[in-house]
Amino acid sequence: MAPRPESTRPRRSRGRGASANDRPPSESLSREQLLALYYWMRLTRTLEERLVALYRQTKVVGGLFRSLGQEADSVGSAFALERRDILSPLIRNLGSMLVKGATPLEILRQYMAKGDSPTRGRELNIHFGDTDRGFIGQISPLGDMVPVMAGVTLSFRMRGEDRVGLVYIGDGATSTGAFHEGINFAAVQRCPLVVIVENNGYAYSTPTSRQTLAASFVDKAIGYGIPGHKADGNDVLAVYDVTKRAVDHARRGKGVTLIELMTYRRKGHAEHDNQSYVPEGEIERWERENDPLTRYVARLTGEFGFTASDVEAVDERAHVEIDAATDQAEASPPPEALDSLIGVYADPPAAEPLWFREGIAQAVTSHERPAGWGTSNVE
Amino acid sequence: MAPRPESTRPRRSRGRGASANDRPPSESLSREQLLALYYWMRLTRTLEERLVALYRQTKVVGGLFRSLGQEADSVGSAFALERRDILSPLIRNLGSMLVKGATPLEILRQYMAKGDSPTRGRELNIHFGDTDRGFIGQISPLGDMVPVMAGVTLSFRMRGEDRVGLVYIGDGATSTGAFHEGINFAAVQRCPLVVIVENNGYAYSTPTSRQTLAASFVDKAIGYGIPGHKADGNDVLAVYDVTKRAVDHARRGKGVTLIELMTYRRKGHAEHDNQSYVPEGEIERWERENDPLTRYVARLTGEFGFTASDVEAVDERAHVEIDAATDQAEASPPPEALDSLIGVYADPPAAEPLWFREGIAQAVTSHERPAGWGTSNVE
Amino acid sequence: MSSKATEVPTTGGQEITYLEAIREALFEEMESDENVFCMGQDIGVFGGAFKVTEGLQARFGPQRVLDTPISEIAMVGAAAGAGHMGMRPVVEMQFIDFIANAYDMITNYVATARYRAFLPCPMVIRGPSGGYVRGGPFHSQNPEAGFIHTPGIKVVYPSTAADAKGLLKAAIRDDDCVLFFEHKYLYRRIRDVVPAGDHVVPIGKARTAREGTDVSIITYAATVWKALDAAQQLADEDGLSVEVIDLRTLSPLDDEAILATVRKTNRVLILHEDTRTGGIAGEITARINEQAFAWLDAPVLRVTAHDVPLPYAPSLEDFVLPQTSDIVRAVRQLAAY
Amino acid sequence: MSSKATEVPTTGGQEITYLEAIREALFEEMESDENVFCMGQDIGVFGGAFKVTEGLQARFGPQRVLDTPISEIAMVGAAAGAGHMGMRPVVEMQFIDFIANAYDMITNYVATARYRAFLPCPMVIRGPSGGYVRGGPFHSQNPEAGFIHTPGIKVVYPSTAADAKGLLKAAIRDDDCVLFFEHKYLYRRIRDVVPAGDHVVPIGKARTAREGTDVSIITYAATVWKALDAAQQLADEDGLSVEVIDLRTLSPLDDEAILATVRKTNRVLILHEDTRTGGIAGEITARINEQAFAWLDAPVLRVTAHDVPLPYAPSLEDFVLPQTSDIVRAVRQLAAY
Ligand SMILES: Cc1ncc(C[n+]2csc(CCOP(=O)(O)OP(=O)(O)O)c2C)c(N)n1
Ligand SMILES: Cc1ncc(C[n+]2csc(CCOP(=O)(O)OP(=O)(O)O)c2C)c(N)n1
Ligand SMILES: [Mg+2]
Ligand SMILES: [Mg+2]
Repeated sequence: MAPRPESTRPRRSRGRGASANDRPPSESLSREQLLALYYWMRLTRTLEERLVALYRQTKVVGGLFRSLGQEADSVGSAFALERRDILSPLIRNLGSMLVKGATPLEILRQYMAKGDSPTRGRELNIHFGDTDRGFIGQISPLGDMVPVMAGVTLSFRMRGEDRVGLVYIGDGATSTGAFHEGINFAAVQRCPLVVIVENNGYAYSTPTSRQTLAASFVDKAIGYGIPGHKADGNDVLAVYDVTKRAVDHARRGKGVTLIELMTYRRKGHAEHDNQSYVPEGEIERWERENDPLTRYVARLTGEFGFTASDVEAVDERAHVEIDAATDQAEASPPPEALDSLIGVYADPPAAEPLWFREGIAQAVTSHERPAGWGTSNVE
Repeated sequence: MAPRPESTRPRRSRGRGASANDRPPSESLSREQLLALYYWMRLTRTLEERLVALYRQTKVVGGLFRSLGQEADSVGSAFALERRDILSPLIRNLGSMLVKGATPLEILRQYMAKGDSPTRGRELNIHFGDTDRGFIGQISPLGDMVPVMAGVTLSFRMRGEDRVGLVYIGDGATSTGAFHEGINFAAVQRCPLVVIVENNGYAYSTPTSRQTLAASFVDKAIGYGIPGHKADGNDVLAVYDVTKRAVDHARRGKGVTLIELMTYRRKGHAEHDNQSYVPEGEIERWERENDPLTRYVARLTGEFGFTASDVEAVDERAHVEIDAATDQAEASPPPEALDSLIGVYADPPAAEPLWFREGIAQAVTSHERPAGWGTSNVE
Repeated sequence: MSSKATEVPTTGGQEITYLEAIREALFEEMESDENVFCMGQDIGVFGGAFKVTEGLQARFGPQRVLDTPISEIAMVGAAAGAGHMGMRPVVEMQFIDFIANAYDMITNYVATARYRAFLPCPMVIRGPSGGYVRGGPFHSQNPEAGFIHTPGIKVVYPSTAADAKGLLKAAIRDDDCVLFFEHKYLYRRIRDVVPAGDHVVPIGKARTAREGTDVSIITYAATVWKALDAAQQLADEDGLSVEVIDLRTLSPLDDEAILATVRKTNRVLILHEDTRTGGIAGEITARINEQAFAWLDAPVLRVTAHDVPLPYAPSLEDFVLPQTSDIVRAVRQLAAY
Repeated sequence: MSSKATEVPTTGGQEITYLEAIREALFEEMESDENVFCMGQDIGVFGGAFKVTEGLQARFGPQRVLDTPISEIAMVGAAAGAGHMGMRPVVEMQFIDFIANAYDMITNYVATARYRAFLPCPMVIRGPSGGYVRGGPFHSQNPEAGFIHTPGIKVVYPSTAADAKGLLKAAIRDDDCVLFFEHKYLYRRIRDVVPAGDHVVPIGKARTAREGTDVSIITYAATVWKALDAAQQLADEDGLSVEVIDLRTLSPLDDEAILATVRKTNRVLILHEDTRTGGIAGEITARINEQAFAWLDAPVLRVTAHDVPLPYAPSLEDFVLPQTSDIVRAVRQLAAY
């Protein structure tokens, strides 16, 4: 496991003239941490590539959602949190979850709807969480996690805990009432919350120009009376810097910050989407000129003095880990049918099987199964 | 009936140097129109005073909501519309409705839940509308009229009609998801809509400082990519000017404008509210220094050269009209019980009385009535 | 404000109103568990639109009695988030009608949190409900049917002061989300003796409001009182012995109590103030059919509101809502079947 | 995209899928009435998440096939406003589950507009509904129970291609708001012959999907097909004659058709995919009790989903949802009663 932010060791001594506040926080990252950022991005990409292979083998149940080209946004922002902090990821924040301690094995089991997956087969893809490790799983209705994270961080404030929350929102999801109510509530209650708008150009097929007339999502900050910052979402260190400052701001009791990260969704909304609505050459240009991994590797091997083989070692490590996790996940069993009745309430602890299921075993083994998936684009 | 904007006759010739766009639209108002503005404000206030009297006589069913001190905001803004335009009033926009053609008689019958009231006793107070005269009644859930008016004005745009919509929203109601979704939708669809935030300092007992951290509601405009303007809501001509410009902008196909009108709610949320939460002296200061009628009378008799008896004639006329309307409204019958079953759907046109009501007449005449109102603060 | 306001005394053994009972429950639970806090519109200094929370902020401070923006989605979502972290929020809807704005957050987020994510939502959403008060279509609603349909949510609707206190305390201590509907017609009209001490009424248990042997009326909330009036009239005028069951909890339903009264009287009237189609009476009828069909000597009948939005004028509201005379007529029909 | 996309041909007399039938209805109504327009997320160039609206924007332009922000409240509210002005908007929910976000706007604004303000809302809200597709808790819902409870709203849920087309055309022409639920499991699995010409199926009329004399199954949407499978199995294995009623419209319910089948078979099973408690089966049971109790030779029974959020893994989803084997077992029980 790569070092986490807790084990910060300053990479270089402070510049004499600049005050601590002016200098980008990333300048204090250790060499291990610099490499860790790359590791998490690579692990994200390798894991998603493996998921594509499994999807093609029809081993994934339901849709597959990629964050290709957005890995820096997830990884850089989550890396700015302490372990005790809590984030709420979206469908393209696989990288954030890995940084926060989710394992590839969990992700693989989730996508394959296994009985020992984190939700025991109850929920889709990366919809899961663990408050101990500090992430709370999203639900599909967009925007809802903003009010929820307002409440999570309200509890931090009420209890005087030194903890911060981070919630992501897509460019598209900023149009929901839940986003608006949640960020306004958090702002006026001075909750220690960072809200990151991930502007990846599209909401499904809808370009941002049909989502809002605002020139920038960061322009929404002033309407909530909070600071707003915009950053290059494909520069992992820029993401880390802007997030870290907002996290520190929240931790100092200064309340909510809105961050807009500029990035690009290089894959379709989900794997089935052929992106026919994307102007020609747009995807290729982003791939060629603005891949977050390529860009970061250049800095690692350039200004930070890592060697190509340092980088390759990380790639190799990611591959080995994903291979091992895949083998383990594939061997996992499906959930037991009766588990479906457990835990809707704390009390009663389980629902009763309905009367027409008296011969339960038989009902389950002889049930019909759909001939194929009715939809390939569930999200 | 006082002259409406349609009958505009320029009050003075255009200043030589200034272009038409720079000069406040109010400079083009005729003397009749200048006096009409006062008439509508006075009519509003006199009607509300009459309602207070009726409320004390327990002739009003339910709560009573005042716009005392906010009359300029309603009247000045509604006056900027043409007859074919549509506005959606809130509980404190009695003045807007009067300008748009609602009559005191209708208002009185509504408040007394009469059978010949505009809603035949189905809805409360000023919750009614008439698309022919160009106003649509609100419902209680705050914020909902913003999406509705987005749709009304979307239809204007789709059909190429030369019509504009105006919707009000309270400082408090800006916190609703419906407001956010509606204004964003209207903005991005370039609907010919003017959105007026009436900042009267309070939402029920909640001061704006606990509603939002924003310094100004007009700061929300940039987040929707639309122009925003702030004006003195207690200066009826300033209100007219800022609204007229936004209306013209919308009529030219330029889309949505957000306007913030600064005003003050001098009465409680409803008549029962004792305003215990208001800092001492605040109400009195506004009454003394910033009453919209007093201020306007000073301008009428000052720079506009009307006489005190011109003004008194308007006051007298308002009184006479309200007296007549009151007599008529008090004589109105309550609704017929069976009317309650008519018109939920176009088809079927009426619901059947339930079987246990076979002896309908008897059921209705022998029904129990509550000993008193369970709540005095319904809204 | 009354001088009582800042004290919020706990009575016990005394006669208090339904509204005071609710306030006492809030007060006692906030006293005994620092994780309990309240949020809502105007609940702080102002004490809420109906003054239910009057005095609470003075006692517990603005951190624990929190005035929110007009944001029902955010209030419910924030309560869920705080609940995940171990708090026990109590959210006030200024009128329960506005719970509709949070329907997604309640049914999709809150109701599923434990099941899909093993996250607790120990929270209460409470507010003034119901009609008979000339509130019109948006200040008179009974939203229970929209929620008993949602697994993961509990629904409670008391009719007496004692139950209001005891059920609210149980709701606050429950580890799941409880919708607590308060009938505003009863707020100041009903007063009864609330047992002293830590009076908790278990969720999921109905109450026999009046014993009887000829016909059963199953109901809850304000219409319990109408059923009792009708039962008395039927006893006086017809010599009929009518049993009145006050459900108290609507989700989960107390099947045992329902079946017991069916087996006892063999004739059942279900009474609710909510509109007819899709109201909870249908669900109860189905359960009786499935589990006690052989005990029925007559069809299960319903007395409910008419299927229209609730109008405002007294003559209209009275016609639309169920009245005692309707209950009398329906029971007579059942008894004669 | 298929070449068909930009044409949206109207067939008639041919076998087409349930999904194509919906697209045809939209196409034909937009052709014949310029006030009809569509709005929704990604319905334009992309043709919608399920491609229901594919080709419509190419045919009618972006003014009449409008991509909206992710704003269900605004979509529904704007449709109501446009409806007041004489337009006939058709709103697509990307998945019907997100209709929960517009619950206030639908139940409070739209449903009451005609009654309280004499304002028409001639609009349709449509979207992919239902389970059996491994969609998990937020892409599989059947939200009908939350809306049949609301006076002022109509609810339609077809099971065949012919009905999908005919009912959608009726819904678009209706002068009130119609919720049009499309079962996504049926989109591409069901194909049947749709009558040529202007095929309109009246709202409020059920359909006898299979005639029978021993037991009635009352159902709708995807479970119609399971009921038909079960009926065949029961005929083959038990010699039972099972009648299957496809409700088609859930609000208003076709009481006549329901009572007719009760009087015919005297034994009724109500089947729905929705969760059990508070589902529409309760309402139907109550109506049968009230209007045809004397005709019942057995209790009205229900086969439904279990009362849990719908889980995602195949083994869990299959257990929670009703299956043909459940129906067979329940009908046998009824027949033997
Ligand atoms: C309330 C709601 N409406 C619609 C959807 C369907 N939906 C799922 S993802 C999506 C697009 C989201 O776009 P964005 O917020 O920009 O996130 P991105 O996928 O680009 O990361 C839509 C419309 C939803 N999940 N929730
Ligand atoms: C969605 C919703 N929540 C709560 C209420 C209860 N309520 C009615 S008026 C009001 C205050 C409104 O304040 P504001 O918007 O500032 O308008 P003002 O009364 O000051 O004109 C509240 C909270 C409501 N009507 N709708
Ligand atoms: Mg996006
Ligand atoms: Mg205000």
